Amino acid sequence: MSARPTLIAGGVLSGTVLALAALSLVWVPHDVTALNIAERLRPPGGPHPLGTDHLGRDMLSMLMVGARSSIAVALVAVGIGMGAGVPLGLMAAAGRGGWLDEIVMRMNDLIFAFPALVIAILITAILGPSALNAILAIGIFNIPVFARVTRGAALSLWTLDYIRAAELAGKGRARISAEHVLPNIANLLIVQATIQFSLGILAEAGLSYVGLGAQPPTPSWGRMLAEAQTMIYTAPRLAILPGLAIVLTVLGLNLLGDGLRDALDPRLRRAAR
Amino acid sequence: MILLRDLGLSLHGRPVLNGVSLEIGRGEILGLAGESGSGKSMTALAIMGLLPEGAELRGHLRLNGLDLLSLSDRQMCAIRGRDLGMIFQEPMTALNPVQRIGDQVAETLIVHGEATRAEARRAAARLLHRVGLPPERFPPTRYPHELSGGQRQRVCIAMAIALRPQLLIADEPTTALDVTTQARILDLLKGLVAETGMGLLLITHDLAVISGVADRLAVMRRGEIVEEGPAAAVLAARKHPYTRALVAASAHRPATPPPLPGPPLLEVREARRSYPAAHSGLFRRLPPHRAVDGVSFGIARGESLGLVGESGCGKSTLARAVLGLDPLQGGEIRLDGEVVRAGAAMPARLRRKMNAVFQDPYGSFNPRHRVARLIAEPFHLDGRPSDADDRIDAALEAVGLDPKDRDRFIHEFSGGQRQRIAIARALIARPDLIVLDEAVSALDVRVRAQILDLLADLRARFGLSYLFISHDLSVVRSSTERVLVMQAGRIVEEGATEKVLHNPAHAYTKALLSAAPKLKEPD
Amino acid sequence: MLRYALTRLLSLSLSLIAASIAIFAAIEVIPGDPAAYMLGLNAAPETVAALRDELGLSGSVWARYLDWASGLATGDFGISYTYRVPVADLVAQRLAVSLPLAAYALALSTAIALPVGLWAAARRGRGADLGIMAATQLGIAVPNFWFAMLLVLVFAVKLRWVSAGGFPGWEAGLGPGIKALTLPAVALALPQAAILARVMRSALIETLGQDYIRSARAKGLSRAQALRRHAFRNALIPVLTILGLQFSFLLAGAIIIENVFFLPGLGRLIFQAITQRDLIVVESVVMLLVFAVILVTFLVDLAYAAVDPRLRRR
Amino acid sequence: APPDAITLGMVLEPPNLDPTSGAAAATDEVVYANVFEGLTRFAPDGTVVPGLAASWETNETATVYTFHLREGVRFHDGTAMEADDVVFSLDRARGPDSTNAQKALFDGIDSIAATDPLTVTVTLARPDGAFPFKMAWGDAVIVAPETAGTAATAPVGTGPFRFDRWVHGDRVELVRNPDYWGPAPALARATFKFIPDPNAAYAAMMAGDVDAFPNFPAPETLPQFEADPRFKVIVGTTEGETILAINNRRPPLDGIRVREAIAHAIDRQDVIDGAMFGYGTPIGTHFAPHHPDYVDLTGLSRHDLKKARALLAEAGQTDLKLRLALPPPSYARRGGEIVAAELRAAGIETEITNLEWAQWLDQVFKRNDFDLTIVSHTEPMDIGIYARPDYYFGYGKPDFVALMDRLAGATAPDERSEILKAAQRMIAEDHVNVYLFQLAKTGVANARIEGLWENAPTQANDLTAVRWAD
Ligand SMILES: Nc1ncnc2c1ncn2[C@@H]1O[C@H](COP(=O)(O)OP(=O)(O)OP(=O)(O)O)[C@@H](O)[C@H]1O
Ligand SMILES: Nc1ncnc2c1ncn2[C@@H]1O[C@H](COP(=O)(O)OP(=O)(O)OP(=O)(O)O)[C@@H](O)[C@H]1O
Ligand SMILES: [Mg+2]
Ligand SMILES: [Mg+2]
Repeated sequence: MSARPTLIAGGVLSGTVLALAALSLVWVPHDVTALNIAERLRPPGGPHPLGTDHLGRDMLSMLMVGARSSIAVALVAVGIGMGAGVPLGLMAAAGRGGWLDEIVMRMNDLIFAFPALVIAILITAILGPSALNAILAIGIFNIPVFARVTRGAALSLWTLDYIRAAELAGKGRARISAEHVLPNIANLLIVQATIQFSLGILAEAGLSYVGLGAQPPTPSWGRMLAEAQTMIYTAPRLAILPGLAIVLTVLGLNLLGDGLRDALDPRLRRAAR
Repeated sequence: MILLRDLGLSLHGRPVLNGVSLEIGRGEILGLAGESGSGKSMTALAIMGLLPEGAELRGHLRLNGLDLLSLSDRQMCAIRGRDLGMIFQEPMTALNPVQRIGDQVAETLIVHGEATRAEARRAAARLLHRVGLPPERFPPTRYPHELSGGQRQRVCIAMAIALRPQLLIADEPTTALDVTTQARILDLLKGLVAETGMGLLLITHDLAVISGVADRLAVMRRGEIVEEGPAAAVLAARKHPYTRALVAASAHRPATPPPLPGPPLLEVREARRSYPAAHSGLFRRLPPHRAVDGVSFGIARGESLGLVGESGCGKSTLARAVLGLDPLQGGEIRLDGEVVRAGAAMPARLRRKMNAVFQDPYGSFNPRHRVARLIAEPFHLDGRPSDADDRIDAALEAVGLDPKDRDRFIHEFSGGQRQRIAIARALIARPDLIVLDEAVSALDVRVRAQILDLLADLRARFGLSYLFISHDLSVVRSSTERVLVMQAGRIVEEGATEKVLHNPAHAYTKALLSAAPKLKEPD
Repeated sequence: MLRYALTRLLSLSLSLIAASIAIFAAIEVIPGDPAAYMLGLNAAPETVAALRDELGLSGSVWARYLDWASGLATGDFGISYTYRVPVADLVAQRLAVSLPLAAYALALSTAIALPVGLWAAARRGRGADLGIMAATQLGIAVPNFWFAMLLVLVFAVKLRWVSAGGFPGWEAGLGPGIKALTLPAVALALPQAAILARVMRSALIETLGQDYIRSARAKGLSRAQALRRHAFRNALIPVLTILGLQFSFLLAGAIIIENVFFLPGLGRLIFQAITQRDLIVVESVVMLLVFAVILVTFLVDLAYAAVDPRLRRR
Repeated sequence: APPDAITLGMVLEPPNLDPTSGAAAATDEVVYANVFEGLTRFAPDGTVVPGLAASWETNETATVYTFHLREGVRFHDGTAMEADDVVFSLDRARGPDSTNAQKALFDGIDSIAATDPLTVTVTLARPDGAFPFKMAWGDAVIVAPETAGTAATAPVGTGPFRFDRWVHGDRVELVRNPDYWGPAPALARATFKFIPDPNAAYAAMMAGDVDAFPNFPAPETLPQFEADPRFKVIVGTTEGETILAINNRRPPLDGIRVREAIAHAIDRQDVIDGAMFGYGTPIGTHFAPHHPDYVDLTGLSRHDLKKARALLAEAGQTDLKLRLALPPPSYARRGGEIVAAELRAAGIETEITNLEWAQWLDQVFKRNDFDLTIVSHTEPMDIGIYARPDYYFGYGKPDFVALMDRLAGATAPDERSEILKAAQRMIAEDHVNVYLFQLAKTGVANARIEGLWENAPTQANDLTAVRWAD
């Protein structure tokens, strides 16, 4: 399969969403914190290209600002996962077969063993619901994912002769991990990051849906969806628009990940030429 | 019987074969030689109709007059395995790891509807016996991973000959195997041809192998057949300059400077290392596997010491211990009088005195770094010297590369050039000892000759010492003064290379020597 | 092997102990009190204290932990604070829904994904493959609660083929039980099937590039035969890994789907127990889930060995 | 023949089925008047009528009540219900180990005596004209000593329905009690099905899985049901005063001007329209509008942004920042968003925190760590909470306490009415809390079902009169 169309479609989709989210930092059509009950449930048109919601807020603005929280949550969660998971994975691979490896991997298994949503609910019960806690909950579950991917890829690199050469040059494990291992698994990690990013957006939606994510008045796609679900019969637009936003963004990120994987995989690259 | 006429092939638009014409008769063995990448495997795959995606094939290809190129895939399926059999280059991966060997052999019979399942099983057992895997010792219920490389190659042969094909193609059937196993496989193939009268296309880049087996020889270069004729005649006459170059390269002997006087540089005493054994059965645990078992030897300054032995005898394990990469479990290694210990315990002073060149010229470089950075890696220990750049240029020149190459990436070099860069890296911090672990095995004959020359030259100029590990006796003969013969973790014979290789004392050395194919020198 | 089994068992029980401490500690720091929750806005503090005593909530942390942990070890899960029935009974009731649901969804997703993955791999790069891959991308991108709502709307509200949710209980018969679980299982299975089909396809494509496939072709097998007889089994390892993860997810992660279909499943039990601060239920159920996941991982390991003889020794 | 079984939808599952322990409204919604009965009971219109006591009388000062029990009443286990059981039940509820959530109902009791098997005499410490009203609560039902301990899981009462079984997390089933003392109910079997998700509730109604949903959780979908001839929508009143509670202890909220400013900043109708889709009655004080003694005081806190700003400026609170804690119900979550936006318009910034009930109880109710919160007080006639200085919003003004003391002793209807009106006025003028609206009871039912309560004087689904029309 040629990598190009996937990459372009994915890039355009996720780029648009990112751009809209970025734009919302400086400008939105209407203030999303100002309610206007009299203007509620207006159909699309006029000053509101996508209409208004049940509290009279502009849907387009809500979606733009909502993108921001969805993206922020997913992004920071991926950041946490990578920030902790990658070093752990590198360490485990560097000490392969040793006690460190064993401890890191068992801890990973343990995190994996906890049902993610339950832990998210528990964290929320302890710390109260907020976007920050959603980030924490999603982030924690990204750690073992990145640790595993990193360790797996790093282990195969550790068998290569250039690592031997670096050892012969007197370099320590940490240095070798940073200098030789990490750059060579970066592709894989980038691809994994796009996947986790899209999963993060879905997870944020799920958490917000059960009331654990971003808190009002900050709009978030998941919460918009949750609040609109019972209005799907009277004003289906309210539930369909945020749902569509989630689907398109996740789709875009997945396509981007797929495209990147193909574009970055030397075997596939050669075949495509 | 099989006839190739003006066969042309391009892969994704890039020409790979160009006007290849060949012919093989019944009971005939045709050797196809040529350096790496010359198109030998593609010729074989073209005959089988198993070319990779993006291939475009032109010309004529006939089996007993039947035009193979006009057949549909379904029709080809009926011919493959029945009339055409093939053994692939890499025995370690050619078998399905999750299927029993007996079933894999039997499948050939079942697919072609030649036997019921039960009959096929019995036939498979007979076939395996025939290729030297008697059911008492190697039951057909084994899985591939329970066999050695040579044994797997035999399974592949059994698979390929199950229906007595008219033509058997063997693509480098022995490159991955050590000399003794190689000899057994070649004998087996020769026997089969004599017995069944099939034709055999034997592909290899090793002229010595061909000279011992093939009736006729075709030499291939850049997708073209440059010379063809009776094997002995072609090798003797060497009409085409390329053939001449190939033969010369495989018999190449660099000049060897004498070692320097003085105390030994490296001393190894009673070195021992074992690996924990696999579990066998439910509760029993086998005794640990002794990979290196009480090895002692020394290397003088300026000396090149060979280490030979078949695959798995412990050579690499020993090399890693010498380099201080893996710990020993017993004995001692001293370099310049100081004890070598693995891990961080090794002082920088000592670490600097050694370096190594490994087998795989691609895998030994980080693909993301430029040559200058790759070569400069050993500077890590003492910090980068002020004249680092000059020294990088000098090292590149020393191995016959252009200093301008310093900004290129490793994938932009050929295998031989890469191996030179590896040597440059090993040299740059001016070590006293370089360990060469199968440093030339992956290279084709011509490049190999260049590298051997370079190593000899560097030794003469800088007074380096080498520990030269190889399972290729001809290489060891041409570039070492002294040689150690290793078998199952022990040194069984030691002495001057000429003496040991001409007049072996130990039975194992004798077996190794007699198994090694030799290319006869023309008078 | 015995030693291997023993060390494995030891690490397993250490994991469980670590998990039990983690859970207990987490629950200790949750603000909120089951007694206060149960007694509501008008209760006097003494009444709350009386209920706390009655529920056994006033002992020291350690005493309560040991009490609970030793109970778990002997199979005694304690008594629910709010429901006042043994936790084991509650869990058994819920498992009777969650376990069949997870198995049903898993079976559905496997039954869809494996053939689809196989089909797409065999037509790699062609239109059918591209179409299937696009569909799987979409399947992954659609949030499953959204999809579930849609299913209810179409099949329960509009067509009225099935009820909108709820579970009649197995005593109502196998047929009605399965019928009630069908929509939820479909809602759970489709996204999983999309993931699984992708994994299956890429694993197959990976194995199709292996040398032994070429060997098989050299024997005279057609492309399809080689795919079925040689590639399929070799591609199963990554598929098994994903299946293992999915089962664990389905068992506890179906909360949202259980909500949409108001099924009395394990996920909702935990959710409700957390809101009502029925902490002993939370603790015990989470422990049970951790145990189940560890068990599934172990079973998946066994399955690996069944598929791949190279993994049998060790 | 018309069907004789019904399935009712409920949002919350009761934690247990013992109404004498625990405050869960869901418990009463299943068992009140169906399984358990008290001496008196609430009629659908909220008046107190005879229950297990066929009649009662009181002395002049309203300190001694004599209840005459009905004859031939049996518990579901077959044992007779007699005066001893009443004594046991009331003593149990007020005892030191009692876990009764409304223990205050029994505070005034001095002693209880079984005069004969069918007569019970209750002596009160203080005069209390409202004692029969208190005995009508679900928390005051009569249980038998042998079965009281297991009421949580296997309730045994005297009502027209017997407990059949409980599939935890899913439903509770009741069956007709053939030995009921009163008129036999039309229904042979009733199932209470628990559906927390509003969307699922809608689907279940539409798909016919549920016959009635007396407290339907998604008011936004009611027009759909109204338009559909298969259904009828029942809109009634509840005892739920929904308020924006203010922490009167905490500066600057202890100042009446700031509270008044907050009150003027809020547009009740916006909250009702936005959060409840128009269902709900605006209130200006803590009192149910359908009560005859209700005084409409909404004028005291009319929506007036200018006034709100002026009051804030006067109080020197021009950049006030407050926290708004919201429990889970949608009136609070949706209403909270609107309240926050309206306060912002008046120059008060609010930070919303969503809390679970358990957290709300701990943080807001117990530790009083809050500025503002939205909650509905669903107990009937609960203005008395303003007399408790330790109550979470912390009012307890001495004048008000005195008023309530007078009320307790008053038996004359006129006097009671006058006191209640004064109390309403006092808390409204002090702007103790912002009184938003009276929660409506919005129910949906199959159009052929008759006899469901329209209003909710207490939280109950009384099934005695429910029947399918032919
Ligand atoms: N799958 C492929 N796609 C594109 N080019 C290929 C592919 N396989 C081989 N080639 C190219 O075809 C040419 C001939 O390759 P071939 O495998 O026939 O060489 P060979 O003579 O067998 O070499 P060796 O001795 O290394 O096996 C080489 O230049 C190689 O790079
Ligand atoms: N990490 C390891 N664990 C267990 N056994 C090992 C390990 N590494 C090597 N061995 C075993 O030790 C023996 C010696 O291995 P070594 O790599 O030294 O062989 P070698 O002589 O270099 O062979 P080759 O020529 O194939 O490279 C072999 O039997 C091998 O299977
Ligand atoms: Mg080849
Ligand atoms: Mg080796």
